[in-house]
Amino acid sequence: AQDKPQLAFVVNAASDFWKLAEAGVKKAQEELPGYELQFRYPAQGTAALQNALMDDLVAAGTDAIMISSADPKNSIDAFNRIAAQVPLFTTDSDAPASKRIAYLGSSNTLAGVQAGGIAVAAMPKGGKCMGFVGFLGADNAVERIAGFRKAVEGSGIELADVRGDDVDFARARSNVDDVLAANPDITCMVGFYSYNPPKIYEALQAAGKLGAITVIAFDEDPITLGAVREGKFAGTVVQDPYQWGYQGMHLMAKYLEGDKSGVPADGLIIVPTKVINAANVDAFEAELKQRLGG
Amino acid sequence: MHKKDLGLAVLIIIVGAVVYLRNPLFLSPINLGNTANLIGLFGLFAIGQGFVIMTGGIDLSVGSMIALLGVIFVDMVGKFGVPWPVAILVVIAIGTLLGLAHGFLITKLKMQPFVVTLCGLLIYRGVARGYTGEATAGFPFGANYPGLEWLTIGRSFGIPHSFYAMIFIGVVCWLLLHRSVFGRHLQAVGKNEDAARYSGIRTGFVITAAYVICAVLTAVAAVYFAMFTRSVQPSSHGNFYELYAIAAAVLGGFSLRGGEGSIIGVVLGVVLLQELQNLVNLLGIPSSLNFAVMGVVILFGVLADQQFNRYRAKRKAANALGLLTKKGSTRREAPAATDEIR
Amino acid sequence: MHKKDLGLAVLIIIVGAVVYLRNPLFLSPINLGNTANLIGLFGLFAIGQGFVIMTGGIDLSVGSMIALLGVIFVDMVGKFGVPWPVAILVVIAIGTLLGLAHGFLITKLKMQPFVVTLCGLLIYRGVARGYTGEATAGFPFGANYPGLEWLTIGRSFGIPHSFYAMIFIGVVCWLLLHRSVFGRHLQAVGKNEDAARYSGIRTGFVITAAYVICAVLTAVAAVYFAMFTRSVQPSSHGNFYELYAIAAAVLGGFSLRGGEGSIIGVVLGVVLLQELQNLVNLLGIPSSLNFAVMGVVILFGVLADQQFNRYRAKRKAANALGLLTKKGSTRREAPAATDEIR
Amino acid sequence: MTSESDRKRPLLVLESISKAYPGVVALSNVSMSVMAGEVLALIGENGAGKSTLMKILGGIVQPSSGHIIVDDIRCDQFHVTESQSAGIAFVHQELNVFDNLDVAANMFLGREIRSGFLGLLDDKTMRAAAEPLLRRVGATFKPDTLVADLSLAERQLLEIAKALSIKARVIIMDEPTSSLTLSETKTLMNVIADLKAEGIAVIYISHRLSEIEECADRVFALRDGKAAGELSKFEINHDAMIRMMIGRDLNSLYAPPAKPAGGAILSLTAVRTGAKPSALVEFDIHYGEILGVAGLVGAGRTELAEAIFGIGTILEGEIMLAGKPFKAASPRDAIEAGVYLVPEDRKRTGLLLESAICENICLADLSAVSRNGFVSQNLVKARAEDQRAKLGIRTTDVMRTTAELSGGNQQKVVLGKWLSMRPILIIFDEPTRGIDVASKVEIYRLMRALADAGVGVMMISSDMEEVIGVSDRIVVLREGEIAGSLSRSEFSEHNVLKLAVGAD
Ligand SMILES: Nc1ncnc2c1ncn2[C@@H]1O[C@H](COP(=O)(O)OP(=O)(O)OP(=O)(O)O)[C@@H](O)[C@H]1O
Ligand SMILES: Nc1ncnc2c1ncn2[C@@H]1O[C@H](COP(=O)(O)OP(=O)(O)OP(=O)(O)O)[C@@H](O)[C@H]1O
Ligand SMILES: [Mg+2]
Ligand SMILES: [Mg+2]
Repeated sequence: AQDKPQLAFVVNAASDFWKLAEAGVKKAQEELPGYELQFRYPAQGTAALQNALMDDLVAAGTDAIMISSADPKNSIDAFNRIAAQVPLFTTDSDAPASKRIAYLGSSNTLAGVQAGGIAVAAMPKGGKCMGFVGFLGADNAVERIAGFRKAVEGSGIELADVRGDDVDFARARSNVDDVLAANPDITCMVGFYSYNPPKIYEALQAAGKLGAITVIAFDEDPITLGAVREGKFAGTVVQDPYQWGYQGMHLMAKYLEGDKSGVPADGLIIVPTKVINAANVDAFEAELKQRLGG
Repeated sequence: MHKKDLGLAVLIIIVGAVVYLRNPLFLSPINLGNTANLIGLFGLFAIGQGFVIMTGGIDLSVGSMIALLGVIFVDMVGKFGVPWPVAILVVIAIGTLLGLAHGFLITKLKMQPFVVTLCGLLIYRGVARGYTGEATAGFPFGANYPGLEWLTIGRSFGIPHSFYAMIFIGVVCWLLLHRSVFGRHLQAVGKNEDAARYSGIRTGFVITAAYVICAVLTAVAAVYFAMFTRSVQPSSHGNFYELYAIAAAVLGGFSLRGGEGSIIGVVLGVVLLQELQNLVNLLGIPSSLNFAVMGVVILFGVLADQQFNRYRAKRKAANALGLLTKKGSTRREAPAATDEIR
Repeated sequence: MHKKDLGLAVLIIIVGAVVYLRNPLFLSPINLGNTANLIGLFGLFAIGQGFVIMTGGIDLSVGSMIALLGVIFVDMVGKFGVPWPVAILVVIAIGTLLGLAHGFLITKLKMQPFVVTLCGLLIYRGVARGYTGEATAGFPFGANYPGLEWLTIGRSFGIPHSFYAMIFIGVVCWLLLHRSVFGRHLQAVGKNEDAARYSGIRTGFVITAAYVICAVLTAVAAVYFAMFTRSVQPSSHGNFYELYAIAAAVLGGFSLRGGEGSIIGVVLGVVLLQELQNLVNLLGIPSSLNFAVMGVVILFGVLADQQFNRYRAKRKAANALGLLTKKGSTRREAPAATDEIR
Repeated sequence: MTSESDRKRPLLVLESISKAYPGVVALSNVSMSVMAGEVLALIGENGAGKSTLMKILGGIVQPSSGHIIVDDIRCDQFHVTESQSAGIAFVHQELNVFDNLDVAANMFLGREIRSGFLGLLDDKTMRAAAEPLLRRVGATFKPDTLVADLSLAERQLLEIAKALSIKARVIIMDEPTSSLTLSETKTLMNVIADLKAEGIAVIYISHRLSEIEECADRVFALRDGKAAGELSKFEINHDAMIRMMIGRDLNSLYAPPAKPAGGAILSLTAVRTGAKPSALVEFDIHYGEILGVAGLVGAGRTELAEAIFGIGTILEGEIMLAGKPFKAASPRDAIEAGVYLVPEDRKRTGLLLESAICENICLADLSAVSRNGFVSQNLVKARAEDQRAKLGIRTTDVMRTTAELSGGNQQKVVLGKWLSMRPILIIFDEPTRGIDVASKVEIYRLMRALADAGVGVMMISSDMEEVIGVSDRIVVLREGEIAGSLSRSEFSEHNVLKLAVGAD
């Protein structure tokens, strides 16, 4: 099994979000029979474990790696160490200062701006928002929050605070409960990680406040999409991880074959994020189903 | 109520009063209801952990078991359409089997509880992650299970049913641990297993039963948790919960050496931990300081309680001396009689 | 080398052989170097944990301490330009203070080690997260500290310096624990604190010293970890490491009741855990099964080792009887006398 | 043998029992029978196998070969449950009580009384049932006392009361009086007589031969794990028993001092201890004498000894050691000053049971067996071998775990720890608890040699024979106070008891 070139896609943590990327990788595998494609979750979502995982992959003979790092800014040396041995690409979050070949993914800041756009459209009279996120310090959270803040500036909308939950669903839910109990003046909520909007949905449902509070979501959890369809959520901003997996694998394969045309000069391949609202949610969901099923 | 429990109750009330003064919404029915729900959820498996700690053992697999059983439950009900009462029975049956396995490895094959349940921690979560392929197990959007929802996340008189469940199970467990023959045997086994065996107690059975009780209560908690979060992410669901349960038990007066502790104590321990969680959100303390606040309050709370008890013992000894000698010229202070050796 | 250690070494070799047969790259210099580095990093603080467990205590604060001291170290060197040798000394000094605080609370204020270090776990990480505001502490881009890097992540003869550091500290700790007067006192305190005190051992001092040793080694490990990851994310850096350390110690023959264990054992425990981690990646086992594989190997490894020892004790008793009675008509088998009670 | 034993069939028969531990054969081919209503005394040196034989009868230890016959029925398996249903009750040598439970709960453990619809514990009834049993053995504590608050002797009484609470046909008492004083022992003798009258058999193990002379109907001796003979009621006397146990005669138990006592080595003036603040204590120990300390259970002897040794506090008063003021804040201080304590509870405070014998012997003086801070295993072993030879500790190897030793040999390890050092004053708290006659003689000789060499010797003992035989002077404690002091010419059981009880 060692004779085919091996390509690996390493993600930052286990989550449904990556199921789509995995589907993309699977699709690419069908089209790249001469390669062995791997999709790897680290045991835990820490940069240290990811970097150790990459070391092991290189030791085990992997020929090219695409990584979604939990902490790209500070993994530059590890990236350079890997990049010295095999071609390395980043996805999801970038480390432009490293010797990675290219970044393939979306811009979290832009996604945050799009989310802010949803808020401004939904609350013309302004409002007071509370954000919910897994890791407050993670790059994607920081960028999304900054983007959101930038977009709502001057619109009378304020993001009062963001509560972290360390990806503990029970805490994610009770954070929303507590905010509902402690801050009656909140008129809007933003769920920055994929599981946050469903928790917001459930908490609002339990409190009987569905629809009374404007909710802006990220990602494509089924509950989120359902709520958007029902009009209970103002909208959600989705990335396109399927393309990251699919395009990423083709990119790496081509690169190994010597075709470097896929890599732009600035090294950035941006797959745009989309705003999903009641108007386009059905089409989007159909596409999702088809990708995951196939 | 033991004196130890009383100290903890006082601590809970003091912390509550401070929070209330800073944000009166602390005592609002909504907030109390939410907190009661969490107390119910965590209380369920913390009580179970208490039984295991009573034997001088430990169950580190609790959090992983909640993840595994949660995944199984959600998939059975949400994906395969198994009627929910059947699904609950299946989950409890699996819990029983896991508890039996723990007990068997510990009592028959003489493995250390720490090792056995550490392997459980690793294996159960691993199986859950492998089974779902890292995907989140959730109910389809809009799916409705009125009976199940009434039972798990419903409320009566504003109080969540999870809290009722915990109270009911707490009372049963209190009778079991403090008033039944089995409970007495459990306490004896925890203090001195050899001596208990010499007294004709079936120590193997008693220890195994403790692990089964723990696993069954954990299974029940797993159902409640799954319904609370409505989706189970196998890699993070229930992470660290074993530490929670152990902390609640230890705060509540259980000794990790076995043989000591009370059900009321562990429930109060859970109440304190949840109060501290709640406080952070209510007072708008940055989430990053969540744990620091918890740690500081626990540290000083336990310390104050202990120092107060020592002081009281000292006073008592001094009084005894004063009364008896009628001289009042004690050169050195009488030492505390009830000092625990670490 | 004790017999217990031997069993573990055999397990490590068997697992290694199986992995090698399936993927010969397991023994490639690169892979061995990487694994040796991780063994060095984890070994450092696992050895420290061993000292604490020897007293019958536990230190749950290790992982959080690695995060806090890591943040402090990186900030001092990367942000405030403190010369790195000074920064290392400061970090070690802080470690010493924290260890002293643990020891003080446990021996003088008679708090349970579990409670004290649980609060440490909560507080240290909380402080680290609060101090950085959840941001990751890292070195500026392109910053270079040749001396520090040579010391921490450099290699000589293909072997990472972290591994040398662990070996060096391991040897010192081995002498300390197994050959010095202090080590004997430590073991005595762990076995029976009262009897140790009645023999004139300063139990308070000995226990405090164990917590200080643990904290200092953890501080050293924190520096190595910070340099390995080159950045410290306060909310996740070092998470669960205390469990790692405790597991390594328990696998290596330490008893959580105190008084038992060897340095060689805990190092072998670390080697096994890292080998299992490495195996999952090398054999391309889905990472989701990572933990499950680890759990299963540990479970069966420990089980096999134990059953083998029991069998040997049985044989020995039977032999003793056979030799002396010269009748050979033993109707029943002699049970194993060395069975550990749980 | 006699026509009587033909008429009565034995309740219990042990048939060629052997027991091997890894490396040790504790019993080989021992056969023994027990009749209803007899008091069978089991004697033997430390490590002879008495407790092991009884543990087999109690179902706690499984024999390597041999079997047990109950009422003519041979039992293939004999575990605790079988033993209990055969009507065997057991007072263990190493006490097995539960600190975390109260007295009544301990007594009825495994046979709890239940009541009510749910079958819950009926603590009230159990406590009521415990009360008369406690009175019967002469205990003064209440059934609802937590066992953690009981002294060693009180725990021993509890164990006996517990055995009585079982409707037993055979009661095994493994050294039940090892920490009891004369008055409790007397009570126990009466209890045994009652049991006998009820037709209950008692297997009685003791190293106090006078007790055996008083109560036994038959004596069965073990030596080195083998049966060493029997004595019938009329043959029982000290010398015969000693001969059977050790295979030779033993002369002169007690040696007189070499020279008359000198000045005070330790003197307590107006001392009050934290444990008994109301009591004022004053006494001296002189050079060259053995000071015996007598008193009833709970008189505060142990507490006084511990206060001198730096455990617990001295509230006021002055202690002089060899002419200099002496104050120990911890045992370490005391040990550095040359004051040693052989504690009464070896399991709790005397030994590291899980450690090797040599570790225990060297524990208090590791610097003497180390070079540059590193312990030399050779020196450790040499020192332990030395003590083993001096004290006759019965073991194949000083590297063996201390827990594997018989009770008496464990006690010798504790003695060895202190005797290997340089004492100025040694306090022996029940030094011969569980020690066989031959070794007792050895220990008395050692104490005498210490005293003659100018070491202060204080001996707390509940064994009246020992107190009177060994001491050169006796002080008696009553409720923490010195009730009086007796010189050699005034020694008598009567005088000691009179002071201890406070009766005129
Ligand atoms: N668990 C064990 N492992 C190994 N050897 C043991 C064990 N228990 C007892 N022995 C050995 O068996 C022998 C008999 O011990 P036992 O306790 O029966 O003596 P005993 O006659 O009761 O002595 P004592 O009068 O001192 O109580 C001793 O040599 C002892 O060392
Ligand atoms: N841990 C304890 N807690 C409470 N009371 C205790 C404790 N230990 C002993 N006592 C009590 O203190 C008193 C004195 O006990 P001490 O052991 O000094 O007596 P003693 O004269 O040595 O008698 P003994 O023969 O029992 O050793 C007793 O009444 C005993 O019940
Ligand atoms: Mg014995
Ligand atoms: Mg005493």
